[in-house]
Amino acid sequence: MRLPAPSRSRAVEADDRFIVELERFQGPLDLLLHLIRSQDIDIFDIPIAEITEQFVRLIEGVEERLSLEEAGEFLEMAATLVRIKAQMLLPRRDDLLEDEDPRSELVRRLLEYEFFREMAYTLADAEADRARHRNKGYIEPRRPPDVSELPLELSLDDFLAVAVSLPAPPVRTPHRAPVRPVTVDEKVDLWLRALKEKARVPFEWFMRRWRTRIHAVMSFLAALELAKRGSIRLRQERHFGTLWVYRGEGDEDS
Amino acid sequence: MKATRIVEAVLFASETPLAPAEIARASGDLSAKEVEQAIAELCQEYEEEDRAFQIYPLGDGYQILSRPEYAPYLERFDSVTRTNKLSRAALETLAIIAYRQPVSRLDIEDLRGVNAAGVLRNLQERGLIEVVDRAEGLGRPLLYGTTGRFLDHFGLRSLEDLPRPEELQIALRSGE
Amino acid sequence: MKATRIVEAVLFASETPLAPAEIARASGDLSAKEVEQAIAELCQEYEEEDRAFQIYPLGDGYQILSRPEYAPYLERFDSVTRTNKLSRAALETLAIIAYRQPVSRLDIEDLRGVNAAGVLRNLQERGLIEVVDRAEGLGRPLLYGTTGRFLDHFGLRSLEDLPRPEELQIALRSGE
Repeated sequence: MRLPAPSRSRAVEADDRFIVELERFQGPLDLLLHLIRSQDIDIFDIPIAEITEQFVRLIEGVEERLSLEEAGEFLEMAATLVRIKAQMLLPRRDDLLEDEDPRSELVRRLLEYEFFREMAYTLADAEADRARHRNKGYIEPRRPPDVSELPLELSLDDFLAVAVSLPAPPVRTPHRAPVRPVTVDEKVDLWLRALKEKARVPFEWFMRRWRTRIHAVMSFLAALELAKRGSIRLRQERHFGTLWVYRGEGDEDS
Repeated sequence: MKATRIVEAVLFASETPLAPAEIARASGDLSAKEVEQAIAELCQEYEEEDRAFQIYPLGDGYQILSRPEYAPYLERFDSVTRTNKLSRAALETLAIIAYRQPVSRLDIEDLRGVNAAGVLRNLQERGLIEVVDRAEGLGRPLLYGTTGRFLDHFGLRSLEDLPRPEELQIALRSGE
Repeated sequence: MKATRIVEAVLFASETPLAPAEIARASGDLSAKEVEQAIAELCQEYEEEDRAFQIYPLGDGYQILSRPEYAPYLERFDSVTRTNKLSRAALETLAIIAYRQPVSRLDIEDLRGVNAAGVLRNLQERGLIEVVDRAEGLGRPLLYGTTGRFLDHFGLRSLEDLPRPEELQIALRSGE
């Protein structure tokens, strides 16, 4: 990318010399420069009376068109111009230095401002040129970005390693699996067999073994049935603690 | 302007995969078919010139990405966005969903034996899974499936590309 | 792995300009000088192959960007990063800061003849300027300077790329 050569062509719009919208100007210096440049006035010899008159006429009613602060900036410049005009009218005194022209400070400010105004155009050109070079990611993602849009640190191998360790599914589509009918009696047998091997079994553990709800329900009913018969005892140490299933005293079935 | 170059500019500027039809939007006289041809041409060019990047098919689109063999060099940079890791629980859940979709929360919880609500929310926020349907029956539970982003992440073209459970064992063993 | 390819992979993956020394971090046996050479080589390759992108110097670094002639094709995509142009007030203020830094708000207001508080805040929010120091004296006013982002925004390699005041003065006088 090359920086474009400084462009100087757009500083002055000469066609609307006296029809001026204040809003278009970047403050009083900009307006003053416009008046001077658009009329081909020598900036080092500004006809201050004439320019002051034009300036004051243009900012008439400025208080109603701009904010208080912006209006103040234009009014302050008007005051400066009027003061310079008055100084110019005073007879020159011999004790003044030759080059002490009342306009010199204003000219210095105008030239300095003009430089930066030109630079702003150069920067605008550079900006437009740069904007034509697009970064990667210029085209918006199709999916609106999520809260946690960070890319995942996860390889397919890692993913598959976990996938392979999963329990095998009983059928291909578990959520549509036909339920094998199961009876309370079958579950009764299972409870009793489990309690033959162990003195006690956590109730929860036993319920968990069933992949479908019907099994869990039948297990539960079986446990209730056995408890009623006195074949098992249920014990819980504290509220919401583990519910233990023990062999009952009247274990006549085994 | 040559179609190949326009397609190249668009692929370069995009951060996500773009489908040929989308790329064709760049110019009034560019068809999805021409885009496909241009992509094939570019792929060959990059191959021949041994570029550090290549065009990869992802989901139903294409994306220019740096070649995987350069990954170690890129890891050292801060400006390359940092990544985040999935927990073991999230991984297991994702695996279940990938292979069993559409699948309900209850099914997942049955398989993993623990509550899955938090993990599911997390995966959904990351855009890896989404609700694809509702099951019949009591409460009409939500059914989850994987997203296009899931495919993107693993560089898969479709779910068919996932190794089948039978193949998995072998694939992993040979990788060791 | 060839240095040119490593540099290419890094530049390709980065979304911000990278300095040669930063790029060299990619590999233990890569010097900033070699990176510069690799960049020159890549620039030539892209030129010869008529790629839709090129490596551009920005600030003290380099970045791969699409070539300007493809901008019209890319404009057709809705984009997040579309640059919004700076206002004239912002540009004038930036010009002053670029040439006079470090510079206080008061100096800027004197030069432009208008209040600068709002513009300065805006430029700071956009990361184009920053507070670089505090002046001595009453109230110790903040002093502003331009950032690396400023160079990037205008496609400049350094502040030296801006025309010198003398050049412009001459231009002004002879131009009018």
